[in-house]
Amino acid sequence: MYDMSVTKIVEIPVVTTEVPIGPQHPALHEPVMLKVYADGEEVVRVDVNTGYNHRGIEKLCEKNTFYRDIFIVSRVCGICNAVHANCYVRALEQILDVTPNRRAKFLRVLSMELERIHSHMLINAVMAEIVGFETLFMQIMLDREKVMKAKEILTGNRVSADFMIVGGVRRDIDDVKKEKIKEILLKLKPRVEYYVKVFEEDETILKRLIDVGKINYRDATSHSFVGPPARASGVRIDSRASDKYDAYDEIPFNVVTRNEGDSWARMMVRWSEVMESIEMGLYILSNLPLDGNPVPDERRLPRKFPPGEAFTRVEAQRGELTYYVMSDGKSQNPYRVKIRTPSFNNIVNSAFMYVGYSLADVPVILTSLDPCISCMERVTVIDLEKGTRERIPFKQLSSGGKR
Amino acid sequence: MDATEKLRLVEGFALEKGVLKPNRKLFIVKPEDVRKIFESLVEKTGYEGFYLSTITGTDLKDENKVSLDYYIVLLPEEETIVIRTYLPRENPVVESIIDIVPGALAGECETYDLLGVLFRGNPFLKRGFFTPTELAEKNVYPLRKDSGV
Amino acid sequence: MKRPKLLETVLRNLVSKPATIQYPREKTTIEPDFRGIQYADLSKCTGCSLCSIECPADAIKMTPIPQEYAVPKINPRRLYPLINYGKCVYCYRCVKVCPVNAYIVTSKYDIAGPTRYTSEDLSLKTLKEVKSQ
Amino acid sequence: MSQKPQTKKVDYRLVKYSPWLVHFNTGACNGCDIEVLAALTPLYDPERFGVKLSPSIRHGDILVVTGAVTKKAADRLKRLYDQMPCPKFVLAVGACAIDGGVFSKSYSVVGGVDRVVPVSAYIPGCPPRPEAILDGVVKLLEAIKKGEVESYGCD
Repeated sequence: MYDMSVTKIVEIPVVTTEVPIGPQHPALHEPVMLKVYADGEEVVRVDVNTGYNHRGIEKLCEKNTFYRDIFIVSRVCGICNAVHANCYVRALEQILDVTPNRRAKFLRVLSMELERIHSHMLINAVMAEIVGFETLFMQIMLDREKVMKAKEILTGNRVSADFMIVGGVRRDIDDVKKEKIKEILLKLKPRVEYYVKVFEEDETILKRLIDVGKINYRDATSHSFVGPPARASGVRIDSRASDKYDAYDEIPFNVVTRNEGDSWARMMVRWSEVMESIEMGLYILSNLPLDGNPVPDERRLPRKFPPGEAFTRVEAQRGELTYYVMSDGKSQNPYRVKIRTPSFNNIVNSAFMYVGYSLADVPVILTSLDPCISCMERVTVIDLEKGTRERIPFKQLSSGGKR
Repeated sequence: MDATEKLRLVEGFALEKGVLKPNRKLFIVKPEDVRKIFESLVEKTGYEGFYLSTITGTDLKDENKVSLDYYIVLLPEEETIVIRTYLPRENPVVESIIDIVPGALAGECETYDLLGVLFRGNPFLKRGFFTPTELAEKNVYPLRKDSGV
Repeated sequence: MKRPKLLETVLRNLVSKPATIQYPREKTTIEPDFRGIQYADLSKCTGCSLCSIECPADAIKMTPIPQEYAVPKINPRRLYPLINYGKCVYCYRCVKVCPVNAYIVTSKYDIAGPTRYTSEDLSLKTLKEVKSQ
Repeated sequence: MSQKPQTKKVDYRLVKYSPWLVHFNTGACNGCDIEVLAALTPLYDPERFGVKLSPSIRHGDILVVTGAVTKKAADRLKRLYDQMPCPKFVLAVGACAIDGGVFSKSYSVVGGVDRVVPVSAYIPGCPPRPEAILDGVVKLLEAIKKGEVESYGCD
């Protein structure tokens, strides 16, 4: 047996076991590789190895025209494609000084909220699968198909919405479609209430999630956590409430926060947000303004972009998503597009969270952060390995800097 | 400490002020002041008072400069401010803030690998982890305008 | 904690019809305006190649129309957009930017197969074939 | 090669009744991944055809590849393909896996899957509907039954 005190030091004890998880792994549908170093069952260090999904999107955006980029940035991430497109399109609108009409703004919010519902349901289903509750996974996925149907009615495709365009949206909805979406949302509501009850009461879930992967307020802000992981730790950040972009200034909603800071709280924040989103969707459908055509003619969009820059934020499902777009006024292509996705902050900076929990908790903690590798990896390096050789950073990082 | 005080604190370092669309306050500072700003922010407001949203580097080839933007969100008001600094294009070096703000890890690593801005004091910087190996071996930074990729 | 009402659930599931769609035998209902494959109506197309320029995936190649087809006068260069459905991302940018609304949209999606599928047949069918000499 | 040449007919009969899928993401945007996942859920239920998601590449018969093949993932894909038992078939799902889609011009993307491994069937779409994925699987199974597709790299 080894000396137990060894684990207290940052340096990896010789007896640790290295357990690689991924990149091809049945539980993770995305190519990420976690190198977990365990001392017995206890995790002493985690390296997040990525790079399998880097597609060089920022450079690709510089090489394509402003309008072609709308469809390229939609494909940064399939799950949050509407918010990506919305954020980029709003940056272009800031540069061009174009404002869409109110109906277009409401429809944009509707498409983004539908996306939030399906994304949160997906990650909750995956969480159910990971804790070993396969039936719940199948149930949630079955109900999620309803949302996908609503998305299909609204945008014309189940996943890739391609719904945003400069100055409005790309297709309008009529009364028949409105009623159909409303019906779906009303059907969904009791199901979500049921799942909330399951997550609140089921012993399997409570035992696996409560007190696992705790982060406190201070760590959440110093490590730049955004979205549900931050809100579950009591940090009230929500760009929908602070930036009030699109129609969020007119649609009533609450920012959900919890104070527990563990994996369970993160999942519950997501469920509460699903409920909020359903309410918002119903509000939008019954209060849809009638101020003209929300669909601009794509043949008559401005061709010339003045020089300028814009920095837009949007509350994606996983947190704050930011775009920085710069136009030099000379060419048809943007000079610089910088994308910072929420998973980038949440996953890259998360390595400190796993330490001290058992090996079986690693997938739970990772899932509770809602990893979106394709988002994160358009431009990412994470390398904690080098640091440990120099014996500095891990503890230092986790303690929140020098103090 | 309310938002106006925090803003005044950052303003003390500013050479120039501006506005980035939509309504983000922009402060242009000297490269050596970036670290001081974060030090004083942490000292005055604590980690609870702000978070670093992102770091953006832009290669300004015509002006022979690299601009580096730090986007900070002040809490609890959630106001985004921008701290911008200009570095020489040949040898862009700036002090790392990773030991004060751990959340800078992601942004600094990314900016180094793609644009070649060196953050002095960051032990995690590494080439070729994320860019394809052959680019890293040729010492090409993909986001440079003359990288030719 | 209250015990879940198991019996009720079991009975309900016994009488309700199964959730599964018997897909290949029984077609699912899809929206009529689902973004399926699209192709150019060559009686309207002017061969301006705007769709090919705007396509984000570069899936559209302007291709000469074969000699045995009669081409309307509006298309002097005898070019038509050949869409590679393998590469197409179905964003309908081409449909929306076309100055003469030449695109025909469908909701067809089941085009999987061992080879790549293009719009060649569909587009050329919109033209009359002239008996070649 | 040291491997003994196998008779193809016997192999194909083994596969055609219950093929096991292995899903590999070579750099997709998640869009195709969630549709592959959705295709395996109760609403579509591919187990009716004996199709099952296999836990390991060593048990798989059909490799389902989603996403533009990045330079880093290309090596992994080749390695996974070599590890699969014979006979093996590859399904390319989505525009990115077939031809690179919108990413085909990027500096870190190789292009379609067929630049790295031979592909038996293509499923176009961005992302393809779950029905389209099932349709592709069923068409591939029929082609295997008729002996129209060949398993590469097994001689």
